[in-house]
Amino acid sequence: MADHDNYTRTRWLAPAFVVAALALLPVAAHWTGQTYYQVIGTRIMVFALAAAGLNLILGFGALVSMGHALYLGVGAYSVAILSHYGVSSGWIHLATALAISTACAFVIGAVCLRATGVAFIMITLAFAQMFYFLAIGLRAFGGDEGLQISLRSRFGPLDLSDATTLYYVAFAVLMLTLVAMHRLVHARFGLLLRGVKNNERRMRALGFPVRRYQLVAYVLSALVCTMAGLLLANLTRFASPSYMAWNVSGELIVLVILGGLGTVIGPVVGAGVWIVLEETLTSFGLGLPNDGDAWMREHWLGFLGLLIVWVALSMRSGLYGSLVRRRGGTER
Amino acid sequence: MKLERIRPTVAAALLSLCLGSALAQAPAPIRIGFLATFSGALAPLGRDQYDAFMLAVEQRGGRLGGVQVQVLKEDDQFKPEVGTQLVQKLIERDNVPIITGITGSNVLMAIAKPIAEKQVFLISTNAGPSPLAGAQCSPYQFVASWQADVIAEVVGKYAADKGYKRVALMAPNYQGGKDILAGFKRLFKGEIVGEIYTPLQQLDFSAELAQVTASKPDALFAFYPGAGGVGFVRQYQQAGLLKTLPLLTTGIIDGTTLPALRESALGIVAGHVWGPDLDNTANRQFVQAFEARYDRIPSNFAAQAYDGALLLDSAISTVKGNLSDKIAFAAALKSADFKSIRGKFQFGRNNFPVQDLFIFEAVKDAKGRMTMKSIAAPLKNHADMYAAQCLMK
Amino acid sequence: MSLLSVRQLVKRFGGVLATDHLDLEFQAGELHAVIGPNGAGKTTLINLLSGELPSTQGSIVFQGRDITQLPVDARALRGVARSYQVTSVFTEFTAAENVILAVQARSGHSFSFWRPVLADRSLREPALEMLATVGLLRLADERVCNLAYGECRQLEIAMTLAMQPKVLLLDEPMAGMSQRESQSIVDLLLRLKGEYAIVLVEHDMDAVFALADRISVLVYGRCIATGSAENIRSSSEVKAAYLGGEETTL
Amino acid sequence: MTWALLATQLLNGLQLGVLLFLLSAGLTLVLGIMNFVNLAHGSLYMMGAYFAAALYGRTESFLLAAIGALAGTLALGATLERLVISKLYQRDHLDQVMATSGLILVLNEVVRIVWGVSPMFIGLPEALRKTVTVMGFQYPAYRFLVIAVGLLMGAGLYLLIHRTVVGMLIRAGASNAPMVSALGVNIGRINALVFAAGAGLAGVAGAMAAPIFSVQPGMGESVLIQVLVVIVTGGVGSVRGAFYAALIVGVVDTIGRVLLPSLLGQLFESSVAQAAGPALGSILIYLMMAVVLAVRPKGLFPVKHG
Repeated sequence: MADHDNYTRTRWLAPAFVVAALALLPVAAHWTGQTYYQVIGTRIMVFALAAAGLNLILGFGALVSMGHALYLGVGAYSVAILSHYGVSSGWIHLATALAISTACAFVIGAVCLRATGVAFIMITLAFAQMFYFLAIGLRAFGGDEGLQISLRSRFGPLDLSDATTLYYVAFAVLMLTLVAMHRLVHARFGLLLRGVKNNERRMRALGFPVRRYQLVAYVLSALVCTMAGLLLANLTRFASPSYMAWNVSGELIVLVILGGLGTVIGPVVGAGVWIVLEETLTSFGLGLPNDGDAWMREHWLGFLGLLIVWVALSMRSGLYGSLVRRRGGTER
Repeated sequence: MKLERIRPTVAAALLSLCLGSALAQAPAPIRIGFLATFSGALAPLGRDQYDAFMLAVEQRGGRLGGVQVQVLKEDDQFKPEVGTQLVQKLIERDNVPIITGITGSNVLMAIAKPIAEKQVFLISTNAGPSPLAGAQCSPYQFVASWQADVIAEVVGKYAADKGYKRVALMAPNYQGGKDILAGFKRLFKGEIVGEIYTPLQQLDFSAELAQVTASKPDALFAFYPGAGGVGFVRQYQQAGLLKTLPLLTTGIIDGTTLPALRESALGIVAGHVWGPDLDNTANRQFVQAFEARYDRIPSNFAAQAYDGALLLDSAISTVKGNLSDKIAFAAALKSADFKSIRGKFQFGRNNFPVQDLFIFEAVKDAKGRMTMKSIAAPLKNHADMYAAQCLMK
Repeated sequence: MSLLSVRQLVKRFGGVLATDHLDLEFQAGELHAVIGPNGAGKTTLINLLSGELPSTQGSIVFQGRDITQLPVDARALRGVARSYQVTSVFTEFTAAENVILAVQARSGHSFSFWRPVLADRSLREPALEMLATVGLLRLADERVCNLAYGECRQLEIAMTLAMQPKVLLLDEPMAGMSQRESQSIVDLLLRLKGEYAIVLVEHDMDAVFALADRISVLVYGRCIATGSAENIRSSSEVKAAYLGGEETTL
Repeated sequence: MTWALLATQLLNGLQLGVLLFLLSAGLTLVLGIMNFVNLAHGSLYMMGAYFAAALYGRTESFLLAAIGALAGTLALGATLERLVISKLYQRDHLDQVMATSGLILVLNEVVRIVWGVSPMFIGLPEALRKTVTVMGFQYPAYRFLVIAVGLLMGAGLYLLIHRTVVGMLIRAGASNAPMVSALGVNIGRINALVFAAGAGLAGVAGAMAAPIFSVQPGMGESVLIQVLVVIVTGGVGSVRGAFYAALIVGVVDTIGRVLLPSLLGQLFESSVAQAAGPALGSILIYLMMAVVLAVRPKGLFPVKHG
């Protein structure tokens, strides 16, 4: 929990560094002619956005949703299906996506919030699975093979089919979300959420209709994930049921924890480290003896797994969390 | 508290690691992106494709068409979005002129367009979905394996020749499955007594098998690639159908699954473009070399990839290693001037092969290993039916 | 008529009758102590009144309105506020934030996503006021996890007060306190007396007899006597009941 | 749809059900007692299958293979509990989800490294390779064995849990863990025992499934989801609940898969049915679970806490 009053120095330095790095990445990429790294950057920010959305209920609200990939999918498919019918207006894409996921999130959230603890994890998972199989069933829209996106979202002059435009749009959206997140956490709503996480029984006794607020939080986080989905679709020019697979939901959780649960900037760090690791491990080259590199590349997922386990065991507050951890109190 | 101190350093280390990889840039002759599925249920396919391709390269001392090649291996994990991501990487970071491999048609469908737009040559050595054979054909994309329908058509023809009257069909419920069953029905004239599509992730088919046998067919035609196939055959055997109901297949019995099936596959019939016993010198040498190198019988996936390598070898040598003239290189590829291990091989107007198709039976070889024995060749110089829709000259 | 009344209230846990057809009246501005041996169902009564336990039978009427079916939060907003026997505060927040939450709950909606709470005078000022009332102002920005036990108890009362309740349900506010600490609570309650109706469950008999306008004695979920400090002190029935029970400073 | 066909489906459902039960029994206790979310349970099932297949390769005996799978997964379970799991009991679910999903990746990779990517073969004794004819319809002998073993193990578990001291402690642990440790019982040892036992059961399930499905990396993941559905539907921590839920899920899944398409086929023209049927079929169990949880958030057979 980022305390309003006493920020340690690192608390300002780390975010500042992250933001600066992201802002300058395309420049560096074009300068070195390595435009591919701009793609990686976009990917990082898209997943950072999704993780940030999840973090709202996971980190601050203590609701473990194992099904948020579902909203990634809603976002992606809204773009894919609309452009399948020749609609390229980003505004329409956005409006549809948000409308649909609001509706879904309200219903699903209302049902899920009846359950608590493990049951909540499972029922969110169940809903995600339903939509996953639904997407596979959508033969008209590619079924399991997914749907290619011919027309990408165009917001007036901003055409997301241009990589750099897409990058900076993603950057802007992410930054706005993070600022909003930061404000929200310290506003009434945020205080309430954190209160529920800290001591739900007391919150009720104080007179808060807890569930209602949790539902709103759930919907908000779903909407952020939907935005991410929309950007993801524009990045990969593709919508696939695998966006909604249960292990994607799991991955999102990992991103949040990896970066630092309940810290505003944490998800960005998590996503960055995760995707960069993916890149590093899959194109591993330290010139290890007798083809060790190839072996590493072959089994990179295993190493990723080991790292995850290690982080889970040794870093209670994730990478960023441990960087800025204050003596004494924890980051949560 | 020791952890306290190392945590930041670890975090820093991770970041520096990737920066390192960013700078890693070796100068290379001809770079070839090899994108295939190396993890998950279809990993064996990708492995065979890669092994065979590399075998061809090794046999030529690391060269194709007399030019040094550097093969960049990438794992699409059978996920289209990962595929597109990796294609961007191969083209934008490693700027490869050629991308080959390609295991899944879902991946191919996702990456075909981005690759064609960048005018990079795409040679699929396995997937061959119908849209790319028809309206979406392109001078930059070649399929060295087969169009999905034909390996089903040949089985349909075989079933007709064999005089089966009533046949039941089973396939997983996705586009590939649909195409295959459609292909079978195209050349099979008899009656279809049942057409069952099982959910994609489903691994237990006993219920459907019971349903099928209830309709008393003369034979069953089934298509289950990868994981499903093994389970399907085991259950077919356990249901006691192996002896009573002839099983015609495609995409189930091949070099990658036979070791896991052993006796339970004996007598099963499969249609394909290639088998280890095809009688031509090129093939004999290939099978021998492959077994010597990897100590297993090559699968058709290996064979197709090997043909793909031979194709590149011939084309590159025709243009003397100069890929900058794309028209010339496309023409060189199209002429397909190489000794295919399938015997005859040429490209149709849609850059899909026109080739003979065979029927194989699963048998034990001299060493007691399971292998495929060709028993018929119902279709000669067969082209897929989508070529007509391709407007490319 | 009385502010809060309980009619034929029953609570069963499996076979056990924790509350046995209880009838009680709590008057406005009166400090009403509920005493009795352990397991008499005192805390159960508080939980039934606050709504954290659903009652098996009977009704609870508050300001002439039946609130038996209302959930905890709804009752709290109507003015039924409680404190817990085991301190229940937000350990990760500052003392101020704790009270602010209570004020916020009272001030209606919490759908404000932008304005920092601590910059919101309409929340901060009443909160600090309350902290002043219980004498914790100096610790306003201290994290609760760093507060002493007694201070946490006081904080909890501050939170309860911040809810601007009509009835205070205090479940052993002095439990586990030092002489000095509990004295400060007694003083506090003396000050609050009259402003609110207070239902006080307490084992410290000195405190009870010092504070209570009226006392009810629970035994095995039944109310065996209600009356002023004097008649309770003299009631033989109560003595009899307590002889079985443990702690007695009668 | 003939009667014989329906009967076959029911048996298939039952067989899937008992497999799911073997998997759920251990995990539901782990969830109930340690309140620990173990996503890697499916990987233990995979390991069981691999141990069995590997042993079969050496011994050509299915019985030995199954026993080996049990022993192997017991040992593996105990080790994992020691090295990783036990350190996470006190953490919140998030760390547990994270760590165990990491374990999934690791175990998959271990399998790939040790046994390669291709599916593995495991054979059956001659007697089990044929079918049995009961009441006019044929059914694979092996599946009868699976059902029998599953039910036997279920009965055994019931006795263990309801008739022994350990079982009493386990039940107590499931309903109120702190109370048990307050009784001076070494809860840690019970945890280790339960976890290892759960792993063992998963291993057996894996071995039983090996001849039916294909033994390969990642085979545990699809199963895991079904198992979680079973556990939550049945009520976390309740072995009895897991048993009934497993059978229900097994039957609903199987019957639904076959019935729905033909049912829809009669309602709409077949192309729609062909498309919607299977999709609906595969959603069915999740739908069921969602409904159950919406009505009874604690599952069908909730464990009484207190």
